[in-house]
Order: sequence, then C-alpha cells, then structure tokens
Amino acid sequence: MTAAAPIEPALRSNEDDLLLAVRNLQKHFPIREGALQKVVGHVRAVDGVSFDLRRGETLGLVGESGCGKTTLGRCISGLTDPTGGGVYFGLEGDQRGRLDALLAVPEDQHTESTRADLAALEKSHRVDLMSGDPWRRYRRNCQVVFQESFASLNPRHLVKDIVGRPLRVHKEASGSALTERVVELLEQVGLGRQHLYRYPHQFSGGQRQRISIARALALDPELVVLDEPTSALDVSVQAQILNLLHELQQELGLTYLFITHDLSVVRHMADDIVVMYVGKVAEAGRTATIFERPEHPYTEALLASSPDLDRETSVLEPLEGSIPDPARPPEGCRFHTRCPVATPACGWEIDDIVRRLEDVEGTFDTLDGVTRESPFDAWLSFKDEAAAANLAEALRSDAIPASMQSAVEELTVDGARVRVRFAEVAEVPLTVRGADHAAACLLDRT
Amino acid sequence: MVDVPAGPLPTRVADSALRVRARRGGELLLALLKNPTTVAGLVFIVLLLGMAVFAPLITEPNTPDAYQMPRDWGALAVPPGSPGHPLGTTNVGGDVLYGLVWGARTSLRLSVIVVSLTVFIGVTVGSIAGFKGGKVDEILMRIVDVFLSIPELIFALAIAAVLGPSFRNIILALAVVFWVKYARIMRAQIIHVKENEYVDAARVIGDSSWRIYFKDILPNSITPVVVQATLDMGNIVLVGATLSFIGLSEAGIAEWGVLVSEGQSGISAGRWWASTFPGMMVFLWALGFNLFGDGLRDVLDPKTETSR
Amino acid sequence: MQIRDYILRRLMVLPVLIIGVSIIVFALTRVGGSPIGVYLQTGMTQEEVTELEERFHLDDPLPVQYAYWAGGVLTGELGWSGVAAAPVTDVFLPKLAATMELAVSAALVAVVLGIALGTFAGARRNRLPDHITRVFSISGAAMPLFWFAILLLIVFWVYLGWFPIGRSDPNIFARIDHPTNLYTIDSLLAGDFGAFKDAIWHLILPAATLGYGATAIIARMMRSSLVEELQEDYVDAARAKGLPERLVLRRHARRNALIPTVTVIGLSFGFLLQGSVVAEIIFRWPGLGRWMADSVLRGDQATIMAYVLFTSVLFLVVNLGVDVIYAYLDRRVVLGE
Amino acid sequence: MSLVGGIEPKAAPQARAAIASVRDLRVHFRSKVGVVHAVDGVSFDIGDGETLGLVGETGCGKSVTARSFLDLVPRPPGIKAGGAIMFRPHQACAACDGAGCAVCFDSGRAPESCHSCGGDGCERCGHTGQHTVDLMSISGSEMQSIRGNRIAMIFQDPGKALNPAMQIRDQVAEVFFQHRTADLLDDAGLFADGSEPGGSLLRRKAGLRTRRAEDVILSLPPFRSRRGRLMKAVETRIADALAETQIPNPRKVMDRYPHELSGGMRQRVMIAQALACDPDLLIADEPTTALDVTVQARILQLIRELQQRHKTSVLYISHDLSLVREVCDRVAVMYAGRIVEAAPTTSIFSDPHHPYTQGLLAAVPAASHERGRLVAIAGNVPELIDPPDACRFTGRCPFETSACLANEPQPAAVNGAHEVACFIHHPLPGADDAPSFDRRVR
Repeated sequence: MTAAAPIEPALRSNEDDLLLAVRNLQKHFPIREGALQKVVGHVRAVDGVSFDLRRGETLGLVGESGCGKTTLGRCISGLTDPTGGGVYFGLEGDQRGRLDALLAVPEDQHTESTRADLAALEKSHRVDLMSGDPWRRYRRNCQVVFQESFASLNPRHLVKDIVGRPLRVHKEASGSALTERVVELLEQVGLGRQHLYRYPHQFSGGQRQRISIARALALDPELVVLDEPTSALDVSVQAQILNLLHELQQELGLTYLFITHDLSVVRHMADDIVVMYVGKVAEAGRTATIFERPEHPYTEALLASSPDLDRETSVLEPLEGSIPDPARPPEGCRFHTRCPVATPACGWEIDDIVRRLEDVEGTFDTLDGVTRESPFDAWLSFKDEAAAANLAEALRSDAIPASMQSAVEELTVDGARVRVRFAEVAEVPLTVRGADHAAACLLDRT
Repeated sequence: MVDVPAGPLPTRVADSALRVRARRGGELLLALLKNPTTVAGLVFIVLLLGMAVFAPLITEPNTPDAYQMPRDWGALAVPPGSPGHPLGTTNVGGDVLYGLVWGARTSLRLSVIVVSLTVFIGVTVGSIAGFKGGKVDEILMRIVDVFLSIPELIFALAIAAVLGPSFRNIILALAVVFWVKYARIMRAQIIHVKENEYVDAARVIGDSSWRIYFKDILPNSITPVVVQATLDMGNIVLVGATLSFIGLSEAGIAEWGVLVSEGQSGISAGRWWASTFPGMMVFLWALGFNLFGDGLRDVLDPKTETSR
Repeated sequence: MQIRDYILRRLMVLPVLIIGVSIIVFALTRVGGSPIGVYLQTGMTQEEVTELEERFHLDDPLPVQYAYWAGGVLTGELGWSGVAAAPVTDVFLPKLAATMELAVSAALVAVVLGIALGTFAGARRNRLPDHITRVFSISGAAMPLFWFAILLLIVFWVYLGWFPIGRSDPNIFARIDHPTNLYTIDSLLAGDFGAFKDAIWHLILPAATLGYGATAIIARMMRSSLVEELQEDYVDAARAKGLPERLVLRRHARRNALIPTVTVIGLSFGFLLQGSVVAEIIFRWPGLGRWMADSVLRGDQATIMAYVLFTSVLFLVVNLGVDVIYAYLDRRVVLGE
Repeated sequence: MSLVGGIEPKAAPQARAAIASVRDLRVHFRSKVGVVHAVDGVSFDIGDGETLGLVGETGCGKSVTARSFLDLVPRPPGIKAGGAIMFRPHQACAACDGAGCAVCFDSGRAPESCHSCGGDGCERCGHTGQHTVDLMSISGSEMQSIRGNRIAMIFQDPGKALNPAMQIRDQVAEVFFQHRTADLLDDAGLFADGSEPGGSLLRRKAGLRTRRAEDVILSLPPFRSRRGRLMKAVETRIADALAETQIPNPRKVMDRYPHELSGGMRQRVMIAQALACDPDLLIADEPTTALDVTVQARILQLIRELQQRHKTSVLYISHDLSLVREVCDRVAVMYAGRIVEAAPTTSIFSDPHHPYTQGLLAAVPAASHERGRLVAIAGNVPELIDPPDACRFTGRCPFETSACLANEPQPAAVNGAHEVACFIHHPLPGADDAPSFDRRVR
C-alpha cells in the first residue's frame, strides 16, 4: 500500500549530509500454522519506518526486544529484503526531493512518466533493487559489527584470514601487501601483529569484538551498522570498545547506526535517537532533547524504568502489562494498551476488552463467539444472558480505564449477545514537536 | 555456571599459518589420547589395519586368487594348535588364520569403498537440501525419509537378494542403504550453521554464496560427518558380515561372515573355532571404530572445542 | 500449533512414506529382471509364456504394472512363496506371531534394563558405573548379532546344555491348541504350566541375543540425555527448593530425559526386526526372519517383497506412535522448535 | 536508604545479629589447566532484613559465592577449599505465633535461641545468642530442611529455571509438599482424630514420597475424597503464593506450562515459589538480566515490596551497578574472587575508595561522562590459576607499587560501615613505597 499522505521522515537531514534515506520500510514474516502450513497471519516486525541518516554522525536505534530494531538493521545492511518501502543509498543533490515527491503520489494518480522516473530512481538507489556497480559500491560502503562476539567469527579461520577476507574478495590486495594491510587494521583497533596467526577461541570477548571491527573497516566503509556491539560485554570491556568506536568515527568520519536496548549506552554514543515500539517509530530527535523532554509516554516510561547512575531513583510507576503481539498490533496508537495517559481517541478496540477483562474471574468463561464487523465493532455472544449482562456492567465500571469507557460509542445487550462499538480511529502519525523532534502521540505535552 | 574467563592463552608469536594449524592438530590429537577408551579403539584399528596391509607377509597368498580360501584336504576340521594351522581349519580344510588375515583385507576394501561412496552422495544431497531449502529440500528429505523407513539390514538384504549373491552386490546394497544417514546429518548441520552470524558477515563483505558454502558452511558442518564416517567404518563391516553370514556372498572367499556361516554346522559337534575366531574379528573391528568414533565426537564437539 | 495439528501433519506424511516404500519394493522386483521366472516351467512354448505375461500384465508400461501390483498387494494377493509352498498370505500370520513373541519379549527386557542402566550411569557421570555403561553400550552397538548368538549357543547349549534350541519341544507344542499362535500366551490360556515353562526356556537365548543390542542402544541414549538434563537450570532450582537428590532425579531430570529416549525406543524396534532375521536362523526359530532368510537364499521374490513391505509399514507405524507419545510428553515440541 | 516506587524507608531491626556471615570463604575449581581459585577468601555479613548487593564482572566469583550458601556448586569440579557461612535461621515468632507483631517487626519470624548456650552467647553462635549453623559443613538432610524453607533462591533465566514439561501447579506445590506437609494435612482436616484410612499413603502423598503405583491406589474411591481435600488445600496455598506476586488469575496460571507465560510472568512464578515458605534469606542471582527494561522495573519493585512486607533479607547478585544502586541497602564489590570494597549504597557510589570501584563507576556510560572519555580499565581479568600472594588488581591498577605486588591487602574499615581492601587506605606498617592516589603509574 503506497502511502497516500507524503512520508514525513522522523529525522530529516539537509541535502549535503544525507548518506542514506529509509522510506516507509516494512518487513512482515509469514506465520504458518495447521497441518498444511498455510499462512494464517504476518508478524509485522517493521511496519512503516522512515528516517534519514546523516553522514559522520551516530543514529541510535533503541527499543525493547521484539520492537523490530534488529530486523530494521538487517534491511539497511542488505541482509534482509524488505516487504514494503525501501532503503535508498547515494542520493545526490535534489534526487531525494524528487524521490519523496514521487513516493507521495497516490497509486491511482501515477502517470506513465512518473512511474518511469520512480522506477529509474529506485533501480539505481534502492538497496534491494540495485545491481552491478551501484550494488558493489553500496556493499563496500555498508559493513556490520554483530553482538555475539563468539558466533560472528568463523571458528576455523585464523585472524589473518578473517580480517583479510574482505580485501581478498574485492581483490584489493594479496600476499604480503595483504598481510601488512591486515596488521595496519589490527593496530588501528588496538591489536597487533602477534594476533595474526590465532584462532577466535584464543581471545577474550572484548578482543573478539575488536577483530570484528577491524574486519568491518577493511573496505573503509562510510556506514557501519552496530547491532548491540557491547551488550554481551562487561562494563570495563564495554568502555574500551565504546571509546574505540568513538575514536574511529572521529578519525575516519564514519556514520554509525547504533542498535541497542541499553539507554545509557545510546545516550552516551548517539547524536540522534529513534525509539521504536512494536515495529513503528514512537519518537525520534536529538539525543539531548529526547532525554530532557520526552514527548511520547512510552519514551518517558522507558527512560524512567532504566536505572541511571546520574539520576535519583525513579518514582514513576513502572508500566503495566506486557509488549503486545506484533502479529496483531493494537489500533490507533500501538501503546494505548499500556499507556497511563491514554485518551478516548487513542485507538481503543475490541481486543482491549479481552486484554483488560480476561484476568477478571469468570468474565469470559462462557464466551462462545466473537463476530467482528471491524477491529472496533463486534458482537460477543455468550452461552448465558447473565455473562452478557456481567460484561456490559464491567464495561461501565472502573474495571476498565475511564478513557476506554468514554471511547465506547455503542453498547447494547441483546439476550446472551453484547454488541460493542468503539470510535473508529486512524493510525496515530508522527507529529513534529520542535526542531528535528517528532513523536507519534495525540497528546501535546509542551 | 562456572564463569571462569576463557582469556587469551599465552602462545608464542607464530610466524606461519602452517605451524599454527599443525599445533592445532597436535592439540586435538593430545585431547584424543587423554581418553582411555579412544586409545583402546585406536589400538584395535591399528592392529586390524596392520593385519590387512601386511596380509601377504603374515600368510602365503593363495594362488591364483588370494581371496579364495586355500584348502588343506589332509587336515579337515583340525582343532587350533595343530601343526601348520595355529587356529585350526574349517570342515572343508580352510585355514582359519588365513581366513582372518585376508578377511581383514576384504573388510578394509568393503568399508573404505562403501564409506567413501556414501559420504560423497550423502554430503552432496544433504548440502543441496540444506543450502537450497524450500521445495527442493522438501522433496529430497521426503526421499530420505522413505529410505530411512526401511530397516537397514532388511533393505540391504532385499537389494542383495535381488541382485544375486556376490561380494560386489553387497557393496552396492550397503551403498544404497547407508548414504541417507549422511544426507540427513549434513542437511541438519547446514541449516544450523547457516544461522551463525559469521555467515551473515561473509555476505556483508560481498562474498559469493558459492564461496561462502565452501569457506564458512562446509568446514563447520563436516565434523559430525567425519564422526559418523568413523563409526560407519565399523558398522558397515558389521552389516556386510551379517549379509555374508546369511549367505549373500560367494562361498569359499576369505570373508569373516562367510567363515562364521561355514563354521556354524560344526558347532553341535563341538567344533567351535571355525565360527568363533572370525566372529570375534568382526566384533573387534566394529568395536575399534566405535570406540575411536565416540572419542572423536567428544573432542570435535563444538561445545568442548571452543571452551578449551 | 496444537497437538491435533502436529499429529495430523504426521498422519498425512505416513501414506506418502508407505507409497514411497512400495515404489522402492516394486522397483526391486523389476530390477532383477522380469518376475516371470517364478512361474516358468521348463519346456513351455513361447505362446504360453506370452499368455502368462498378459495374465500378469508384464508387457504393460511400468507405471501400469505398478498399479496392478499395488492393487494386488492391497487386496492381500501377495504372490506365491516357493519356500513355504503356499500363498504368502496363508503362511504369514503364524510366522508373524512367532517373530512378534521374540521381538516383544526382547523389547521389554531392553526398555526396562536400558532405562535403568542409563539412569544409573547418567546420575553418576564420569565415575565407575558411567564408564562401565559406556563400554557396555558401545560393545553392544558393535556386537555382531550372529557371533553373539553363536557364542551363547556354544556355551549354553553345546557345553552347559541349560537351554534348548528351537521354539518349543514338539510334543509339548502339539499338546495344546494355538488360538493366538503366541506360544507363551497359548500355554497360559490352556493353563498348562509345563508348556509355559518350556516356552519361556526356549525363548531366553534368542531374546537375550536381541535384547543385548537393544538395551545398549537405549542405555546409551538415556545416559546422554540424562547427563544433559542434569546440567539444566531447573535441576538446580529443584534442589534449591529443598527436594532430596533422588526426588530431583525421579520427578525432574529422569522424566525429561525419558522424552528423547522414547524416540530411540521406537528406532530400536527397527533393530529388533533386523536382528530377528539372524537370531531365527541360528536358533531355528520359525518366524518371519527365518522365512525371509530362506527366501533370500532361494530367490523367492514374493516373500522378500512382502516381508520388506510389512516390516517398513510396521516400523513407520511404531515410530508414529512414538512421535505422538513424544508430543504428548513434551509440550514444547507441540509448539515446534 | 533508597526507595523504589515511592515506598518509604522501613525501620531496620538493628537489635538482631546478621542473618548470615560469610567468613574467609574459599571455593576452587579443578580445570584442565590447573586449580582455579574462583572464590579465594571472601567475608561479608548480611544484616537481618537488609538487601546486600554483590556486584562484579563476569568471572569474579559472585555467582559461586551465592550458590555456596545452598551448596549448589557441583563437586567435582568444585572444591570446598575453606571458610564458613554462618546462618542464623528464624522460627515462628512466639509472641504472635507468626502473625507479625512489634516484637518481630511484623515479619512473624524471630531468631531461635542458641541451642548450646541458651541465648547468652557462646563460641558456637558467635556470641550472638542466636542458633547458628555453618552452611558449609552441615549434613545433607539439614541442608535440605533449609533449602527452599529458610533460604530460597531465584535464578537469572526464568525460562530455564522452571521445568518446561511440568505445569506451574506441580512445580510450586513441591515446595509446600516438601516443607509444609503437616500444615497441609491440617488444612485438609486430615488426621484430626489421629488416624485416617490409608493414613500412611496420605502422609507420603503430602510429603511428595508417593510412587506412581501409590498414586493410582489413592485415586480409588475410599481415598479419593481425602486426596481431593489434600489437593484443594495445597492449591489454595499455591493460589495465595501466586497472588502475593501480583499474578492475575492465579487459578488459570496454575494449569499453564512455563513456555505459555511471558518472561516477567515466569519470574513472578519463581518469586512466588521462593517466598512460599516465608524464608529468612532470599538469594537473587541476576533475576532481571534476561528481562526487558520495563518488565525489569516491575519485577524489581515487586522484590522490594515483598522484602519490605516479609522483612526477608536479600542477597542480590548483579553485574549492573546502576541497577544495584536502586535496589540494595549495602553493596559489596567483588573482583577476581575477593571482596575489594563494601559499604552502604549511598557512600559507595558517592565516595568510592578502591581504584577498581572507581574505575567501574567511571566506565559506566552515564550522561555526565563525555563521549569517548570513558575510563576504560586496561588489560583483562587475571588468570586465577594458583594466583600469587599479591593484590589481584595489580597489572591494571593505576596506582600500584611494589608493595601491592608483594602482599595481599585485607578488607578493613575506613569510616564506620565502609570497608576497603587496598594499601592506599591501609598502608602496610614498615612498607617503604606505599601507594597513593597522587602517584599514577599508568
């Protein structure tokens, strides 16, 4: 589905320092079930994400497990092909402007020429459609450092082969020139010639990550995707690696996409931050603004729950409930199921009735069917009328939040069946909250 | 649970990849020799292979065909220890010692041919299934499942029976039955290894999927195949001898299964040696390779390998 | 994925495998040249031969021949057994009962002994009982059945004379009638204790031969899976709850270690079927295995093919049963790895 | 006193002796390359009702120390190389019979008087007058009666610490069957008049001792109803325990299997199982490391609430300094098998004394630290194989001198409850070049 409204990237860079543009990126994994393994649904790991990557800076991609940050990283590094939208590399001058304009044209209003323009642009700049020279150029310029320092180095290869392999694959050097270049790379990351002829299992966790970084620098790339590079390391070793990454960025002008769940690490390392929740961008902006004035309730809860040395202990009530299933993301704002300040317009739906009342004794014991007109409108049929009345009563009581109560537009009991209709609400878009600061929330907190 | 850090081992500055790989090989051998059962297995194997290789020196090869048992009509069914026949003779005058020594050579031939054949076919099919995935994987694995649903010995028996009794047919029957094991092991390993991040890392530097297969996936998937091949060097002789015992080989050849079968008729009359000694050889051969294979699995098992 | 889906998927795969096996068996019948050989008598004229070929559809293209052949198999028409000089189907059942009696008794011994031995060794890792069990199970796997049977025969029959050979003393056998053809059960049904003792006495040596190998396989699997379970965190958590060691072993580690072992018990049934061929030859046991061995020597294709088909189907069904038990015991499997 | 989720500080029962005191604990491991001194002379106290944080990086021996309390270190390869863990178990408070009153600070538990000296203090009870046992040397059966009853433990990965093939009901019931057999029988109104038909079988059932065959017998009509009453009694207790850890709809959760619950929910079941018998000491081995940040915050708040309500002492193991600061009253920092510093939370974070603690705090990427300027402690954790008699931080310590290489610093008080093991603060008498903060070596 091409977006009718113009895609508003969470973070917009100006023309000259744009390295990479992510536009409405989607990645859905099919769920197969039953004897015939037919597709019954999709895990919508990444569900429409757009932002720009500024050259020479670090963009922090942060969120809890299952929010889609790793999948997004794999799409950007070309390891996984997206199912929607795209990652655009090497856009020069006004090409980005033309691309955004073309992407904004709704499907039915496309003319022959606009379609051809878009196809041409995508052929030479969209990562999953590139081939030949543009692909080779992108491949050299985007490298990755992985989290598991054990499984990211081939246990059967010597360090010389691991770090030297990119150079051999691209025929940059061979023989003793190759060895010298490898030694140079090793010294750049704090190792040396004596480590050339050793196997990965002979190194500590921190040293293995240094080898991984040396390999990533071999083709001197512009962008390095760091997928939780220090999560498996101890504090003192993590400090060594973070310092090293920072020095390399200053020296080589690298751009980092830093993926992590650790908020203190992202605050320390990132210039801009994108906070993800259930496959979409909850909030994005400069690091300082986000940490001082979080606009999205989820960001605020995330900051409050993660322990931080500088801050007095948090007094905020920890979040209720758990992360919703990415195969059935909540309507409206995806955070409304757990949000302490949810409004009636935040996307209350039929599923919320189940989420809220399933833990109340006896509410759904005799439920034998739900017929849905839409995610907001359904008939719940019970075996006996008492249960139906009990549900209707519960929907008027404080068993459910006040905002959810006022979102109920129609509640009629017909014998053993209850009809509930919530206000239909569109998906909550990202709204600009200041210079280079956007959040996907209806409330204006300023 | 014991969080003892692996830490860098103090190794001298090695100047060449060859010396490091040699030292690594040395480390593996050392670890192998630490386990007594593995050493016992190795001893059996060396003895049996020695017998097979030096057969012509130990006993005079029979003319015209060394693999036919020589007949000493003058000494029918003599007990062990009689002159000229240290281990006695069969009821048709065949020297038991000759049978053991040349039987070792037949077994070596059988196991080497069948193992190399089955490993080659199995690894190829397994790699295609594991690497390609999808429909191809589905079909190949169904075929493998069908082959595996017929018990090994019965399947080999049926094939050998249809092809007619001969040593060559036993080799063919065993090859048809045993390759599926390797296909299944190889496929499982490839799917497991494909998930490792170093395969993603190789894709990120732009290496071709063909080279990634040979450089990253195959070397890290081959260990269980090597272990199974070692075990099968023993098991194949075991099943082969059983087929010969049942009667699917050529009578009169120096093969342990045949000797046991021919010696069987003398048992009720108390002539035990003609069956016991060849049977014991089959057991030692299978035991040796099984013990060594088991030790190899512990040493090459990735979990223990990386934690050393 | 519910258990229902898991079983449904397994059930759908079963017929595909059975058809696959039947194709292999059919291919085998055609590999050794046309099966007309069995029916030819010397001195038949060419017309008689061609008439025979039409009758048996041997001149049609292969797939059609397969269809007729499969149709015949399904309707129980499995061809003529030269060895037993009777149609395969008539002779099949009594011989099946004999083999089943041997295989099931060996299986009982193997399952009980194997699990006990595996647990005993697994709980005492790298100590003496563990090493003994390892040597026992490896030698069990390496033991040629025909040699072990002959050794038992030489020691217990020739020299000590403790155990008889064959399936039963002929006149005792004739004394009682055989509704089920399971000689031990028949003697119990007839209430003839002497016959029962005789049946058991004949059963010991062959069952021991088969039982030793199967016990070794099960013990080896039980030991390694118990060692693995004992290293899991939930075992430490059970100890931290104050449970005595033997309860931790019985209620937690052993029960979970049994789950993968169930699969191996299914596989060892295949081992028993194979072993029965050898054991029946040596101990002159009138079962399917011996009939198969004789047919192989005499090139009696109909019996061979019937035997291969039957053992494969039996093996598949047993393994399906094992899979269902496995899914029922361990809910994680139902969720799919 | 730190507070989480707005709970006001509580009155710490000062009068009582430490619930547990570890004295010179040594646990070594036999490995292929030699004997590893994983825990090599560790001493600390856990105050009654206090939450002590044991903090250190991978391989410092914190987990081995914690597991030694319940003798969960596998031997071999583990070796008990020395030292003692003195533990002072409580019993039901005589004054309020366990209901909780001022005497026992509403915990319902009071210390037992020392068996050998009747309460006036002797060698056996370390002059505390309270009944004391050495966890390193008590008999197996005595340890069993303490595990899960007086000392309980929760583990890092709740997914692995629950038996995957067993329903939640059966797993939690085991604690009650093991330690509360008599109470269960009373709850079920059995043996009220001294005897019951099939009495011995029911007793064995209530003590988890029945075999499969006996269970079948018990399901037969004459015993079925009695067994039913027993099961109902244990199920009420399980439901209460699960409700205590704020698990919604406990009756439904009891029928579930562990893989059907979320990470946070599984950890709550673990905590319910641990606190079922109202233990005196709860050992938490990195309980929230495997959880997401928001779920972790709720679990920490739950642990804090339960600790306040039941006055349970907690030994909290973690590698995360900022987390420990939120949860613990006192903190002990471990490095290479020894305690280098121990102090109340506020003072150890505001005024760290030992160079390693300072290095650790400076290495945490907090906002105040400028990017790229994190203090990265050079080098790696030393090999603990037959370590020399020297300070273990040498080779990495910025202020080390020859004195540090020659002998081992012992922990000693600096001011009040702040202890540190470093020659900068306790220079060796007569040593010439004592180290000091203003002489940097690297």
